[in-house]
Amino acid sequence: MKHTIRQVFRSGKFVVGFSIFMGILLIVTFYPLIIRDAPLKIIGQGTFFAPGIYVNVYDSMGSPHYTILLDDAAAKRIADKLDDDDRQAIKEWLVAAGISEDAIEIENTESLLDLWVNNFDPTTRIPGMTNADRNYYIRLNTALDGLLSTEGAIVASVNPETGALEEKGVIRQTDYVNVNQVPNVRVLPLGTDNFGRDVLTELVQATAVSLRIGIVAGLIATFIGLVLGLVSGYIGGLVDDVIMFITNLFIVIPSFVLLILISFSIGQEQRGAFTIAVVIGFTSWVWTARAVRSQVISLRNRDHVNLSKLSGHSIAHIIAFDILPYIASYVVMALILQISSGILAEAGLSILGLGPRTTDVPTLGLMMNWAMIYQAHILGKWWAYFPVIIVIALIAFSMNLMNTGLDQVFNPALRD
Amino acid sequence: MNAGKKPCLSGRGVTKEFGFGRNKTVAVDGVDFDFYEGEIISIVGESGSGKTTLAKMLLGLINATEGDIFFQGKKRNIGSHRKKKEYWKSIQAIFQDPFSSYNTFNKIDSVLLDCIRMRGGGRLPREKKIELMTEACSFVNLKFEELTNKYPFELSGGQQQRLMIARIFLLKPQILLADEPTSMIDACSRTTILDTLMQLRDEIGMTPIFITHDIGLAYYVSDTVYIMERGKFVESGTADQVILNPKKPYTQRLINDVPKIYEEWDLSTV
Amino acid sequence: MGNAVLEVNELTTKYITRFGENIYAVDHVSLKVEEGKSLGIAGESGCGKSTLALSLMGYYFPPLYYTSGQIIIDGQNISGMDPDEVRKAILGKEIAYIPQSAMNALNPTQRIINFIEDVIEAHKPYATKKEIYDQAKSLFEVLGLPAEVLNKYPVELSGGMKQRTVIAISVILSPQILIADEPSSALDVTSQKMVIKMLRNLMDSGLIKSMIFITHELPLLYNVTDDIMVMYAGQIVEKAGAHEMVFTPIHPYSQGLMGSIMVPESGLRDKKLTAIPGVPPNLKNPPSGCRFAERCKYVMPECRVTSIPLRDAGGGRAYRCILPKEFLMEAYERERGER
Amino acid sequence: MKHKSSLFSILLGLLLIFSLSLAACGGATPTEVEAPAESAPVEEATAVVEEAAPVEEAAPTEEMAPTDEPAPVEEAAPVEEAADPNALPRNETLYSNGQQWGPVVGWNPYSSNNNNAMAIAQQDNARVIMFETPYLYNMLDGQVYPLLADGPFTWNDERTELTFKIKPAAHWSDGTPVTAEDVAYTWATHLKYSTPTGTGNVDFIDAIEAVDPQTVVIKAKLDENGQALNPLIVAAYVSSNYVIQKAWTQTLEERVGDDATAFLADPAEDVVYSGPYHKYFADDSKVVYVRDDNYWGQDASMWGKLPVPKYLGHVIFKDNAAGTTALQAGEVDVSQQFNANVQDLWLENDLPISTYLPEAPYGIGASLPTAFFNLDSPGLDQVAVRKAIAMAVDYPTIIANAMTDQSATFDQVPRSLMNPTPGEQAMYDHEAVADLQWAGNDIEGAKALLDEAGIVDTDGDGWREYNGENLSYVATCPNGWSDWQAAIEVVAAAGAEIGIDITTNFPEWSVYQTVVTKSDAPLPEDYDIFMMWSDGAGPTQPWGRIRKLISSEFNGMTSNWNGNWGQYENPDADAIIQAIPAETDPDALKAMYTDLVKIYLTDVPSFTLMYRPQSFHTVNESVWTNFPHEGDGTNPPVPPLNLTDGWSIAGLYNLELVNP
Repeated sequence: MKHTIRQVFRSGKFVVGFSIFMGILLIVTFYPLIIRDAPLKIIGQGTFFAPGIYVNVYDSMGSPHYTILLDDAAAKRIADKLDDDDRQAIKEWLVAAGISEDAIEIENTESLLDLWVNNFDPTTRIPGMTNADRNYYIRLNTALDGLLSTEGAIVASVNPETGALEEKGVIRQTDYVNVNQVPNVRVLPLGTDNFGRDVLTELVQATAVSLRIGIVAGLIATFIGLVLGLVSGYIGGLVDDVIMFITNLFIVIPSFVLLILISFSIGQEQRGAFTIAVVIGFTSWVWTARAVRSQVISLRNRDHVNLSKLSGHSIAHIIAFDILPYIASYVVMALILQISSGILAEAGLSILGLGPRTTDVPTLGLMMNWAMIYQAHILGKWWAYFPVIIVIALIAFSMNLMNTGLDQVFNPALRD
Repeated sequence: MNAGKKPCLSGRGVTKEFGFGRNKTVAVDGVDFDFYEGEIISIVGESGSGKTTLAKMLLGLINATEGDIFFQGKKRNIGSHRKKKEYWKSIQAIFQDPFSSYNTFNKIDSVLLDCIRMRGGGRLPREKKIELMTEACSFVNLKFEELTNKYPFELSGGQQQRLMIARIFLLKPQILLADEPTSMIDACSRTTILDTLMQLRDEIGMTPIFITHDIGLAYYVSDTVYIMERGKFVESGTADQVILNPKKPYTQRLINDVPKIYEEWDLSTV
Repeated sequence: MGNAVLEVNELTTKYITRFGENIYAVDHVSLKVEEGKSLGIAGESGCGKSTLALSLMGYYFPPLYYTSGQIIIDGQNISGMDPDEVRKAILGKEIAYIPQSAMNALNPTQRIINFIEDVIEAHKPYATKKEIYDQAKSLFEVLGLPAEVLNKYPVELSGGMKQRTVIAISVILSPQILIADEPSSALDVTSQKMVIKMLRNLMDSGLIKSMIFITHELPLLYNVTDDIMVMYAGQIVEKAGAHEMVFTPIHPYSQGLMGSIMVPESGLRDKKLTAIPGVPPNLKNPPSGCRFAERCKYVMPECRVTSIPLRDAGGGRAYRCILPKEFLMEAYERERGER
Repeated sequence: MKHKSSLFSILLGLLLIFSLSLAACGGATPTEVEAPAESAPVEEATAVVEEAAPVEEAAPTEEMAPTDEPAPVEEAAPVEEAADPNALPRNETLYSNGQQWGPVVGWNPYSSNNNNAMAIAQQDNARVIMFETPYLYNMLDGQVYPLLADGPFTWNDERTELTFKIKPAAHWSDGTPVTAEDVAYTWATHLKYSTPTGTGNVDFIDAIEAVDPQTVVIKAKLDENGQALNPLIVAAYVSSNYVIQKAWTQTLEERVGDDATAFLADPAEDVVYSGPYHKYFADDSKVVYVRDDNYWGQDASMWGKLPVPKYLGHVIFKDNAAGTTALQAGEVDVSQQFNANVQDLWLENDLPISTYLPEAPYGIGASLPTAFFNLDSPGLDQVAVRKAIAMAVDYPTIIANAMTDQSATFDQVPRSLMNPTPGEQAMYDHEAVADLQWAGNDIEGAKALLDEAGIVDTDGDGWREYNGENLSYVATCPNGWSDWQAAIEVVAAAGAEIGIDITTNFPEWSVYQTVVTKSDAPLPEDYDIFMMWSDGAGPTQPWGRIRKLISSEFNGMTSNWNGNWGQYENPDADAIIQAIPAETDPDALKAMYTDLVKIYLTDVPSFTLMYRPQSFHTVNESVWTNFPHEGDGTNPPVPPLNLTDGWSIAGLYNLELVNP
């Protein structure tokens, strides 16, 4: 046993796969201990906030202000509001409004803005201008308002007695706050999803749930497959015929179709993550059963089994000690494959909307499902679905690496 | 020649069929035989002749489709697991491929301890068991101290096959079925195995039955030779009779096709 | 002395394992095969017979590496040649090789004639299908194989027929020398005999000039080859004419081998079989002295220290032992004695 | 989402039909119905000039020579152009999506099983590209405008008979004039074959008669006092139901031999229509309509010109995502589906895409998706519990996350029974109910309310008890209706904040609908709080919507597709609802509606979670422009309804090419 384990860990592929898998497991275990937020808590009002560091604006005003004089601050401010396309658009509008093209200096921000402020009128109807363009110019006009002003912004609050605004302070353009001094800063490394939840926290729990689903499904499928395969293969005869008949029935009906039918008929109310895992397990044992059976059939005529019989051992003893150890490595590999295919099956089901009950627990598939419903993939909100794909791929990849690694160890024909 | 001796294993019309209907094949086709105590018997046949199937029936690993097998004059009864266990105290086997004959997950000690248990020595003190195992190993020229805690696959083929004989030494059966015991063994070790087997025979007085395709070996070791073709015994008799003066065309051809060294090998008869 | 078709001088090749250990599976082997002669190589499994066969072709692929020595075929030294070059210029044309599992290596989806087309087209690109078929048919006739085999698939042939077909395909380009590695061990006795007959036929008809036959079945070797070499642990321990080797082996190892021959002939039952205890040494770490020392019943202290050269025994014979041949031969005679 | 949209539209139709069939009685004249025939004078002037242009473009190759005279060209029997429906000239085609989700079954305007959402939809905003109604409803100002009718309709003094005339210019596609007899025969046929239109109106309309070829009289059913049972529904008939040709109807009857089933199942490939477009091509990927250049509406008495696009293409997509992608690519001009985060299309993707309003909520809300309370659930029979839950819910999050801001907030449009259109908002007194309003997310207020009512947590487990039992509810909505699911999650989250345990449950729609619409028994477990819809905009609104939200008349129905699914009962509300249709005095009406809003905000039988547009309206202006948008200068304003429904069809006459 020790020897086998040592051999297994000598396989590079296995070690890489195992490290990835253990890495995922570690993150899944320790992340919730460090970040103690409820993964399904809606924290964002609005959908798909981009990844980043969110600094509370109110608190930043209350934090100590520091004056930092940076030459390019104003330039950056202007560039952010007025890029080259905007300048070109302003020129087009001005030309259409009858300003001579020569008078427009597109690079000279001051003169350009001057012309714009003096001439722009949102009610002007320019032939051929679409509503979308008109809305754009209005937005641009709003954004440009006071762009070149060097005055600070005034912070005021309402006097409860007079109802008038009273100046509380001025935020100058050179004012900075230290993020560390702002009491409310929220880091959203992967932004938020359509519900306004922190994607990273959700992803970690979803991974944990999906792994649990995969492991439960894999254990069930492997256990059923192993028992049926052993019984069918070793006892043979009528028992074999009956079991193989059932197995063949399951093969003819593609398991995913079966899975869909069962999940659909269970109904949303009963579909917890565990139920889904059980359903996946009960529909995916077929190949394990067949493979185990054929292995057992070839084993049961082996001389060591005959010798064991001649030594007076019982059937149970022979199955347990002379057959099972020989297929154990195979069963372990099958288990690994079943776990990863269980995770994929859950994802597939959830994407079809047949996964676990929607918002009890997050799963990788459900995250994909919601991202798709809210069209994250079309709107380019990559953080809502891409990390999920990566995690699914990593799990499947690590499982497969472990599997091929084991295969190399247990199957001498593949050793190099 | 066999007068006065009693048969330890006999068969009447022993038949084994596999499959049903069109797929039916007859592996062993109604053979009759009497294997006498103390003799060395060889069953010679080419691959597919049914000799291994017959061996398995003799061992009770598979049941005959038809016919009866008599053990020590009585019809053999191995209906229950207990009866089988009893039967296997009297008849044991050595298989062709030593590399697949052992459970690779069991240590050599456990292989030998199984035999001691089989002989009712399960409750012996540990020292006694070790003594028995050491004795068995030294009989086949192995050192138990070196083997203990090792796995069979760590031994060479010849050593594994000798360990198999050590097993027989411990079990002391009346009959030993040796199914191609040397075909996977190097030429040099082959002699050792045969010698050890013969020595064991003298020691415990068992009846060896060789199942082999090697006519040379059969001729060399056995008293009585059975030639098997397509599930039937086509010729039997003493080794000299059958091999030096074959009567049946099949036997003649078989012997003719084996390369010779003392005489000219007639290649024209193919 | 005839023309040497193949001459091998001090050839050494090695395997490099995954852990970087060198295994010298062929250690300073010299041999010579003359035109019209066949050489047999005998030995237990693991003694380097098959590696020698591979090494003789000059066709090296990891983990097998060429180390030193010469292989001269038809006057051309092919040792150390690029494997690609060897495949194009040597294999099939100069040397034909039939590996142990050759008959099971046939692609089951191709007809026999397709294999022959492949072989011929590689060397004669302009041959038409008809020409190839005719050539193949005449060859098959010479070798006593039915021509209809050409249009069959491998699965339609029996084991013996398949093996004979493989041999026929491999000699279609009339190679100088045929190396057959256990060509008949997986067959029943009758098919085995047919394969042997065919090999003899090949030699007799001059289709091949010479042959190296590798097997552990000594009676076969005795019936096929002119000379026999016994290999032990990567080295040649004895060379002799076939008859001499079988009946009067000199080296203790050869004696062990020959003494264990079992044939259904009256001559046998009187003889005692000889046995050699123990196992061959591990070549990762071979003994510094005589490699057979551990198993030898005549072993002396110096055997374990100095390496033993191959000694000439006269009459074309040579053996690797420090004891005199007379002593060894007499001891063998006595040992076999009466049963 | 797709699932939802299609079901939504089908069910909305069903709902309407049932509501019409069960409308309460009433009397007297409803709100005065103006019918301003004057379209904007500016447009009239340009109409003549523009007229010729589309005709020329329509047939650039095959027409003889472009002529400046508009009418005669059409008469010269338009050669059926064999334009490939898969390669229509792009700048003559207006593409839309989001109405049709599967292949068209038929073209029979009597049938409700055509699956022909682009051509046949008789409802509050009837779809009028192929078949036409006498009047067009405009959801923006709540008025109806004549189409086939000539001038406004008139009531007699008793409000029992409604009279209108047919425009002399109106003619069918076969050239015969549209007559009053067609209107009368259409109604007779609806009755004869018990179509949904027939069964829905038979309780309120006594007869429709042709006084002369131009004049139609609709006689209302009367109650025992000789008053019309419900003048509102009678008046709504003229803007929600098509006029179908008598001659063709008779042809069809002959063909099917008076068999009612066959009559309604006939695909009517030969149907005669009066509208500006007719079928051109239909398969499972798209439906295309081609303009009838003989359309009567180019007469100066109606539009004075033809609608601008020669082809109307409606692309059938697999799901919303496919539709959004096509919209982004400019393959669709008008998208009538929910596009999450629609503002990203122009803010981030810089696409020439716009909505009716430039900023959130981007469109005009018309219906009120509502969470109903099961008033039989222990604890939910207490107003304090209901109101506390409604107060605690974080509506801004629902609107921001579930609707991606495509709904007005309750700060912008305070909670009432009205939809956010200005017409409806003006119908109740905002000040009078201001004290009853709640803004949501008021955790402290909700807690105080419960504490005051004595519903507190006595055993310290964190959940409040009522009658010794924890307040524990299940909030339910159909699975796959993503915005509702997201909303109901927020409702559940609010419960935990105020010590009420609310979990969510999402059954399949098939299960959900049978449970919710069964109003003759108490609702089962797991349906303590559940979501359903309300009516949108239409000529009977807001009365019809209010009735369906709170009237007890639906309680006890085995299959209730109308509303009040929580089975609320309030005699005061019932009385006001019954009185409104007969009321004509605007001040009295306003007082009545204000009372209803008061009752609603006091009793909280249900609470609206968001506003939802009648239909989503997102346009890509890469080919066409001048779509309806806020402040587009149209008078009356053109509503954002895909340019096919009710008055929004006026938008088709205003379209311009971006690159002519």
